[in-house]
Amino acid sequence: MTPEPTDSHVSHHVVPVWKYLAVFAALITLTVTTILVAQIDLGEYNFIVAITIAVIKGSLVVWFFMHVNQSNSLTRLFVGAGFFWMAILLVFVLSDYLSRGWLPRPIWW
Amino acid sequence: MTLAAHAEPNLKHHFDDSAQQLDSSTLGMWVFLLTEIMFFGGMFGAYTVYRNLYPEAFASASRFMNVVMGGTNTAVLIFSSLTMALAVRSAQLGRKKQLIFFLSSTLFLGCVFLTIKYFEYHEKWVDHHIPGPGFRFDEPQYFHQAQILFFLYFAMTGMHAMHMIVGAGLLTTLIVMAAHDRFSAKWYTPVELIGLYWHFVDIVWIFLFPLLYLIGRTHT
Amino acid sequence: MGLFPPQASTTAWHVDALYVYLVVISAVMTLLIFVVIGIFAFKYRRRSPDDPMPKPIHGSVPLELTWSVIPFLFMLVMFAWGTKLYFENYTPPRDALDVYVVGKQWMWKVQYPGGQREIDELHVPTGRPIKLTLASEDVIHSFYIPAFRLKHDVVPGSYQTYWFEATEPGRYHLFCAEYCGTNHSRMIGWVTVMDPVSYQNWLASGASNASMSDLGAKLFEKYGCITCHVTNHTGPPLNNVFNHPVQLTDGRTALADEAFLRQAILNPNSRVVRGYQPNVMPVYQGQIDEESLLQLVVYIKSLAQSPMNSQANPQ
Amino acid sequence: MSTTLPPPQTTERPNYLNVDYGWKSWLFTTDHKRIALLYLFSITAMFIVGAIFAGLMRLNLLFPDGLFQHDTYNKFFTMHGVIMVFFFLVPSIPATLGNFLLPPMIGARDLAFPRINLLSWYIYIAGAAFAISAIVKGGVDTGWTFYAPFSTTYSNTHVILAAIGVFVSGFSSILTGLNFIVTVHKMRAPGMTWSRMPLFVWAHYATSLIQVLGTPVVAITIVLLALERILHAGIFDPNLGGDPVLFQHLFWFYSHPAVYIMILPGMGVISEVIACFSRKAIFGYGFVAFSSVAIAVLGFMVWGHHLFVAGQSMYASMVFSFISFLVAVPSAIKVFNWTATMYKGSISFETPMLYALGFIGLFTIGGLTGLFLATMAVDVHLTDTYFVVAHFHYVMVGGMVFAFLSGIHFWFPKITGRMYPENWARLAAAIMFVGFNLTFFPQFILGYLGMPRRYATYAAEFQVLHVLSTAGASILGVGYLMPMIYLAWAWRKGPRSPQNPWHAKGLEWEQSPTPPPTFNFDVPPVVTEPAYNYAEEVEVGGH
Repeated sequence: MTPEPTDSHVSHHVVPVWKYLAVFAALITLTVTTILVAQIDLGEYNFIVAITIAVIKGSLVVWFFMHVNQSNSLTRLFVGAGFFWMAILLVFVLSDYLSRGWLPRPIWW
Repeated sequence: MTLAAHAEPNLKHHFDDSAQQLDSSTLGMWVFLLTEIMFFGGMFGAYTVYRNLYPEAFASASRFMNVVMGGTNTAVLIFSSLTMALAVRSAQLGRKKQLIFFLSSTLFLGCVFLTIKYFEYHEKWVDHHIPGPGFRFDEPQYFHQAQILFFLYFAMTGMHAMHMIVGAGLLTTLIVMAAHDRFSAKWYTPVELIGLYWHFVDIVWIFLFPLLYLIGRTHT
Repeated sequence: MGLFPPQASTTAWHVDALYVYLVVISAVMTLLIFVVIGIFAFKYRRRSPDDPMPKPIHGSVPLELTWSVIPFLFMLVMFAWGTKLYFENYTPPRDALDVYVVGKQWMWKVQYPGGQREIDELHVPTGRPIKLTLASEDVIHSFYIPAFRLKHDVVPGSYQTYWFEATEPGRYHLFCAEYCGTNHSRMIGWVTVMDPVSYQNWLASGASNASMSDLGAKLFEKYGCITCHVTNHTGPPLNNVFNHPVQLTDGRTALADEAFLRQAILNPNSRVVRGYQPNVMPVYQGQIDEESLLQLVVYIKSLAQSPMNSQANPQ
Repeated sequence: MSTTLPPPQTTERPNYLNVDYGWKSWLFTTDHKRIALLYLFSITAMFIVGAIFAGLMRLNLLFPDGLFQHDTYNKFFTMHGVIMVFFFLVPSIPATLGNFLLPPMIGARDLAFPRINLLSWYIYIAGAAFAISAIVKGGVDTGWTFYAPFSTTYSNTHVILAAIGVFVSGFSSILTGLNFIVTVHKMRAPGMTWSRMPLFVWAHYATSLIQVLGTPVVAITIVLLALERILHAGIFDPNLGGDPVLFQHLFWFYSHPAVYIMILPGMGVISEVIACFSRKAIFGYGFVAFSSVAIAVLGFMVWGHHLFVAGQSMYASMVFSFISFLVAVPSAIKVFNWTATMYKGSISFETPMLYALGFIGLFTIGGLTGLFLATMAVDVHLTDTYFVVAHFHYVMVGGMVFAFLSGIHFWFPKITGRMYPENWARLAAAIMFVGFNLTFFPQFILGYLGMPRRYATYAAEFQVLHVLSTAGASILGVGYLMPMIYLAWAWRKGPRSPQNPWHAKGLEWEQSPTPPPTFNFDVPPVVTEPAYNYAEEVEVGGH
C-alpha cells in the first residue's frame, strides 16, 4: 500500500559467513595498520591517514554489517544525510576558527 | 488491509502488512541513528576545534591514552560486530541455538569492552587525569588544554560507554526473547534493529579510537 | 523623541543610510502585500454561500522566478553594502588613538595610554579615529554605543577591537548589551565626545604620574620578564615585535598583534617563536589581571616605536 | 472524491473521544489524537506559565527604575524564554495539530510508532517537571541562551535543573520528528503521492528533519554545559583554555534551525486555511512544498548571524550573512504564493482565515526585519537590542501563535465535533492583532534607539515606548484569555459540527468522520486527486 518501492525484507539475502569473516579480517587489518602508522612521524599526514582508515572501516561496517549494500535508496539517503549534516556542523564551525587569524585585508572596494 | 494480514501475530493494528511494519521499523531505526550521529557530532565538533587550537597540548596529553587497552577494545568491538552480524544471519535462517550463541557472544564481548574501559578509567583516576578539581598534569604549561582533552575524552568515551550499556541491556532482552521462541525466520525485526544500533556504536568507537589514542602520538 | 538615536560618529551616517534603505524596501514590500491582500479580500469576497467555485490557478513558473529573483537582487545590495560597512567598522586605521577597556561585573574600566583611568566613562575627541581594545575579567559583556551605531562583545580570554571617529561633541549612552548577570542593566555609563582642545585639557587634568607603558615597564620587571627577554636572551627580544610577523616553531607565521602578545604572556607555549625553546617561560594564566596585562602589552607595543630600544637589539 | 459519508447524526457515533472514558484511557492511550490532546493541554499550561512571566516583565518595564529586584527580573525573562521556546513553541503545532492531523491527512490509521508517540509525551512532561522545579526552587537567571561562561561559572541559580529540563524535552521533540518522518514515508494511503500531500504535511516533514538533525546537538551541548558547571574543567571557560564562542556555535546550530521548527508548521497551517477559505488550490504548490525543505536545509547554515559581534571571524560572518539572505527567498516565495492563491478566489472570513491573514501580515514584517539582522553592519547596531526582541516575537507570536490559533479554530470542529462561537472568536482575533502590534511594534523603535534587551532598568527617555508596549501586552493578554474561555465552553456546549463545516478538501475532512474514530477512517481511503482540488468540489455533509 505504500507508494514507494520497498524491499519488504531488508536483509532477505542471507550473506554467506565467509563474507562477514572477510570484512572482519579487513577491519582487524586496518586497525593494526592504523596503530602501526601512528608510531611513524608523518607530520600532518598522520591525521589524514588515521581519519582515512577510520572512514574506510566505518564504511565497511555500514556497507556490509549494516546491510546498506542491500538497502533501498531511502535508507542510503538517510545515511548520507547523517554525514552531510555532520559535515555542515564541522565545516561551518571550522570556517570561523580557521579564518579568525586572517588579517583584515585592506578594503578592496 | 485484509483480514489475513491482520492474522499475523506480530503485526500492529495500524499497519497494513508486515512488510510495511518492517520497513517502518527499519527506517525509524535509521532516523534514530541519524540523531545519534548528530549527538556525537556535537562532541566531534568540539574536539575538532580544540585539537585545531591546541595541537601540541593534545599530542602531549594523548601520551597518556593507553593504546594497548584502546587497541584491544577496538578489536573486541569489531569482533562483537562480527558476532552481531552473525546473530542476525542466524535469525534470518531461523536457527535458534545459533542465534542465542551469537547474541550471547556479542553481549560477552560488550562486557569485555566495558571491563577494559573500567580499567582504563581506573588508570586515569589513579593518575589524576579526571578533569575537575583533582586534575594533575606533568607538563604544567599544558595543564588547561590537556584538561580539555581529558574532558572530551571522558565525555565522548563516557557517552559511548553509556550506549554500550544500553546495548548490553537490549542484547539481554533479545536473548530472553530468543529463548522464548519469539523470533522466527519470518519475524526477527528486533534482532535486526538492535544489530543496526550495535554496529553504529561500533562505528563511533572506530572514529574515537584514532582521534583520542593515536593522533599526535609521534610527537615528542 | 525621534526614531533615531543621535548621530555622533562617522559611521553612524552610513548605518542610518543603510537602515533607511532597509526600512524603505521593507515598507514597500509590506505595503504591497497588505494592499494586494486587501484588494483581493475585498474584490474576491464570497458574496453568498452559493457562489460558484473559482477556477483553479495552479501557478506560474515565470511569476515564481520573478518574485524570487527581484527581492533577491535587493537583498544582494543589502548584503554587499552591509558587509562593506562591517569590514570598514572593524578594520581600524593605523593612526587610531588607543583606548583600553576592561569589562567586569558590572562596570567598565577605561585606561588611556597616558595613564588616565575612568570607570563607566569614556572620553574621546572629535576628528580622530579611536581604537578600542576590549577585554573582560569574567563573563561576556558587550560595549555598545548607540550614538556611534557600534558594539562588540567583550569576550573573556581574548581581545576584541573596534574603532570609530566621533563627530559631534556631547554625552552619549554607553550600554552593556550582552547579558552578564544581576546588574547587567546597571553596567552603563557615558561616552563624552569633546572637541580636540577640550580633550587635551581633559587629558591633562586627569594625567597621572605614570603612563600605561610606564606601568607596564614596572610589571615587566616585577614579573621577571626582563631577565630572559632583555638580559640573557633566552627569550625572544621584544623590540620591534609588535605588529610584525613572527616565525613560529611549527612553521607558521603569526602577526604579533595585541591578541598574540596576550596569548604569548598567558600561555607562552601555545605558540613558540622559531629558534626558542618551549617550556622555558612560566605560564601567566590566572596570575595577572586584565588591566595589568593591557599595561604590559602597551609597554611591549611601545618598544616597537622607541628607536633607542631597537638599537639595543638588532633584530 | 467519491466516498460518501453518513450525514451527521443526532446521537454521537463512536469516535476517539467517546470510545473509552476514565483517566487510564487517556494516560495509557496510543491513539495519536488523544496524545495530541494531552499535548494540547500540557503546552497550554506551560504557555500560561510563560505568559505570566511575560506579564511580570512588562509590569516591571513600566518604570525606568523597574519594580522588582534585578535578579527577579532576570529570572522572569529567563523562565519566560525557556518555557516559551522549549516547552511551548517547539512542540506547539507539531505535537498537537501535527500529531492529530498528520495520519488522517495522508490516510493512515495512526503514526508509525504509537507507543513512541505516547513516550514522547511522557518525556515532555518529565522535562517540563524539571523546568518547573527549577522555577519552584528559585529560578534561573542565565537567559534562555545559557551563554557560557556566565551559566557555567558565574550564575548561582538552578542552571543544571533547567538544563536537564531542556535536555529531556529535546528527546520528546526528536521522537515526534522521527515518528513523523517514518509515517510520511511509509504510511501514506494508496494514491497519496508526494505531489498530492497537503502542504501541512510537507511543512511537518521539513520540521521533523530539523528536529531530528538539530536537537541532538543542543542536547549534547547542554550536557557539556552541565558537566562544565560541575567539574569546571574549562571546555567553555576562557580562563581554563576553553572558548565561550564554541558554546554559541553549538547552541545556535540547533537554536537557529529551531526557529524554523517553530514557524514551518505554522506555514503549513496557513497553506491549508488560505486554500480552504479562498476555495482555491494553493498557487505554486510545488514551490511552496519545496520551499519548506529548502528552509529546513539552508536553515542549518545560517546560525552564525547570531555571532556577528561575538568575536566570530569576519569572513565566516560574511558567509553566514549571505546564506541568511538566501534563506529569506523561500520564505518570501511562500508569502507571495499565499497572496496569489487569493487571486480570483471566493474568499470568506471566518476566524481561521482572519488569523491566517494576520499571520501573513505579521510574518511579512517579522521576516523583513530579519533582513535587517542579516545585514552585518546594521546587525552590529541592532543585535541584543529590543529590535531583535520585536523581530522574533513578530515571527514567533505574530507568526507561530497566530498560525496555531488559526489551526485550532479551523480544526476545532474536527477535534471536538462542535463549533466555536464565531463572533467571539473574530473579536478575539481582532483584539489579539491590535494588542500584538501595540506590544511589539514600539520595540522596533526602542531597538533602533539603542535600548538593550534583558535590562531590568533603563534610561528614562525610553519610558513612553515601554508604557505603550505594556499597554499592548495587557490587551494581548485579554486576547489570549478569550479563546481559552470560549473554546472550553464550546467544547462542552457548542453546537454540533457538521462533517465538514468549511467544505474543506483533504482526507481528514472528506473521508474521516468528524470527530474521527480511533483508526481515523471507516473505509480505507484511496486518493485519486491532487491536494486542494476545490474546483471539483462535491458538496459533502453540509449544514
